Amino acid sequence: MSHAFYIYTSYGVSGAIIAILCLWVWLDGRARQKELTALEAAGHRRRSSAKTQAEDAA
Amino acid sequence: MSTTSLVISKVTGLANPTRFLALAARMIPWMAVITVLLFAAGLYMSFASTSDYQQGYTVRIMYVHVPAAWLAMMCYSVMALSAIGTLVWRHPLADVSHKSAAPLGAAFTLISLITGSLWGKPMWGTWWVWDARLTSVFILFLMYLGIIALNRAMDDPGKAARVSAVLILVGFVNIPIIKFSVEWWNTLHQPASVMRMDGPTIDKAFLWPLLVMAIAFTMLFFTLHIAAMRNEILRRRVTAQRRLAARMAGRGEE
Amino acid sequence: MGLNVENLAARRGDDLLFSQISFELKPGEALVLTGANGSGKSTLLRVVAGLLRPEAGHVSFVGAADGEARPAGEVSHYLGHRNAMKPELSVDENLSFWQDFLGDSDGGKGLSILEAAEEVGLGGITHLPFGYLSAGQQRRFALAKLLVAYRPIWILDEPTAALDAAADRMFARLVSGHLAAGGIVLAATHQPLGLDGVKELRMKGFAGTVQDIAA
Amino acid sequence: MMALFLRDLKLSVRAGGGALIGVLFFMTVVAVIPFGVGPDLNLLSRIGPAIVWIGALLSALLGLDRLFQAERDDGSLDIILMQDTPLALTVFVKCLAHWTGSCLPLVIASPLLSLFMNMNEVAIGAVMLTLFVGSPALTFIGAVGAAVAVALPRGGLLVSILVLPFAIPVLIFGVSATYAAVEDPAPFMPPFMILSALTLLFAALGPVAAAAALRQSSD
Repeated sequence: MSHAFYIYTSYGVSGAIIAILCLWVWLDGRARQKELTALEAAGHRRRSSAKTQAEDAA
Repeated sequence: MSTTSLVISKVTGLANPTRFLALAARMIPWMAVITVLLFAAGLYMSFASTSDYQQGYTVRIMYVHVPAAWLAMMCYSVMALSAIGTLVWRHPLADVSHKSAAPLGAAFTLISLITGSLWGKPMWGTWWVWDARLTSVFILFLMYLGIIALNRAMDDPGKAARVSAVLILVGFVNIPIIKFSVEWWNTLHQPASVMRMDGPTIDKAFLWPLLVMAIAFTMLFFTLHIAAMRNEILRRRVTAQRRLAARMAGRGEE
Repeated sequence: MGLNVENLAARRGDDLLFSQISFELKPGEALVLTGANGSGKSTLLRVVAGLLRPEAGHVSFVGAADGEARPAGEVSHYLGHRNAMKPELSVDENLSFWQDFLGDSDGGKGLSILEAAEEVGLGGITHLPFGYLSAGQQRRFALAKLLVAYRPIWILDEPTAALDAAADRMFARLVSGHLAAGGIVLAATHQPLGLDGVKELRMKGFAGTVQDIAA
Repeated sequence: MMALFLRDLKLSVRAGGGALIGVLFFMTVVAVIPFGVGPDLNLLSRIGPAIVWIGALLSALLGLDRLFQAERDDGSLDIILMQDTPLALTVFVKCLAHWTGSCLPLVIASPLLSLFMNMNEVAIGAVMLTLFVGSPALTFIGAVGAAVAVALPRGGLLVSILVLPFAIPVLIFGVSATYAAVEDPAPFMPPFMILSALTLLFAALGPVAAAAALRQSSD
């Protein structure tokens, strides 16, 4: 096999691994960010609904 | 009452990570841009460079292989420093740091192993030999995977961080072995030619692209590391919020 | 029509826990098993569910639709001491798995996961991993599992363990709702369930050794 | 049934799942061999296929004991046993999920380890192919062992002891098919077909036997 094959494969594999790594970090960050905003939204909703319950009781 | 004080102590504990998150949000775009520019320059230089009379064009594999191998070791050193931070100062950011560095280290080690194989095949006629340098790097790879598995196996992040910090520090003996294996044992792998006491022996034509690529890889590592740390902090916040939500749900009933 | 239990006997080791137990439950009826620890309540429930082979007698269920007798276990929900939920998965994932896996029996339809969670009073937290919840919350979601797939018979072993007073009332409401819809409930407990008009079977425990039944 | 498959797959990838541990164990087992026999490349390439196969066999057994034990511990097994869907079918789906979650990563990792064993390209392909075809048989055999040992408190080791003798034929034909692909006179197809037949046989037999054992074990 020609040397070009080894060179391009090694660059290709390295590029692929780095791309997967970047993609993973990026997607992971986005998913966590989304979970956190969803949780915060749910938290607000619950707090307000708890308040209305308290008002009903009073 | 007790829950309020718990919340307050949690908030003070997170104060540092909060500052870190703000800093990370500002730094990551800049670092990403610098990394991309460095990679563009490095790749251009490495493909424009002349070939080695002995190794032919395959010397170009060096421009990814050597920086990746260098990062594999540097990442472990960063993890070892963070492990000291975990055990001595119990700093929450140190836990996050070594946990999020492990997958990055594993990836860079994998790159250096694969490119090394692809370089070894045309040069030595075999994909792999069990000599001291290659074996010790492979053990480094297994250690990274072991640390990842250990972190995943434990529920409590604080405890997981302390246990894996001990493991990281024990495993640090491997780093000098990797570094000096080519000098201590007679191996197929060529000795270091850049990082030497008496100055680099490598030709200037190869040195410049290699240096630029090394800096590019290092920047890439730090960018990814900071982003991964931010993800880890967010993950812990999600967990904390979820536990809080579970507690609140029970109280809402009464 | 209904659940038919005839001359049931079961043993643990060589000891006969009970024998000659017969009862019949029509749609809308409930039977509560009471008795001391070790009197064979759980064993009787497991025999009815088809998880243990009886020493003698048999259990059958005749459905409204086809009028054919079939093993009661296939048309039952069984809630044992453990909740049958995975702590690693979220409540939502757990419930939707059981919904898909169990499917509905003839003659009814399960609630959606959201509705079931609202029924047990924990509507907002189905996205949480099951392992994060307190024991009482976990038990409530185990009860929600009974709602997501329809089964005419509920077999409940100490259903109110780990539940507080409010959850006890919620449980009583669920059971009476199930009975009103023509379901059958068979429950073992050592505390009052707060249900009106249910039959009670007092288990005494130790009914002799295996030789007695052979003789 | 799809729900069961997806749930088991999810559980094997989630935190604490066995997928990563199995691959790590595989790599470690194969990596210690050169330290034992010495770094002689010719010797390594000769014993390589056998080493990779044995490593895969041991790692495939690693997570098997939890196959039914985890279901039993949280009470899910009772509910699964009560359903009118054939239990053998449920076991079959669980086996498939376990294979996808734990054995498929081993098959994917095997070329990397074969390189470490200095095997040539044909041998690497043959090892990967035989592992792909043969490893389901290991899971199906293991399911029987896991079902028998489900009620035992420390069944983990016992499962391996029970299962290993039955896995020997799979090992024999897997390794011999790999060698046949590399060495010229021996034909590749006969041992490979026997290996495929073994997998099909155990795919039919294993779930039925495991279902019978599970029925007996409930108390």
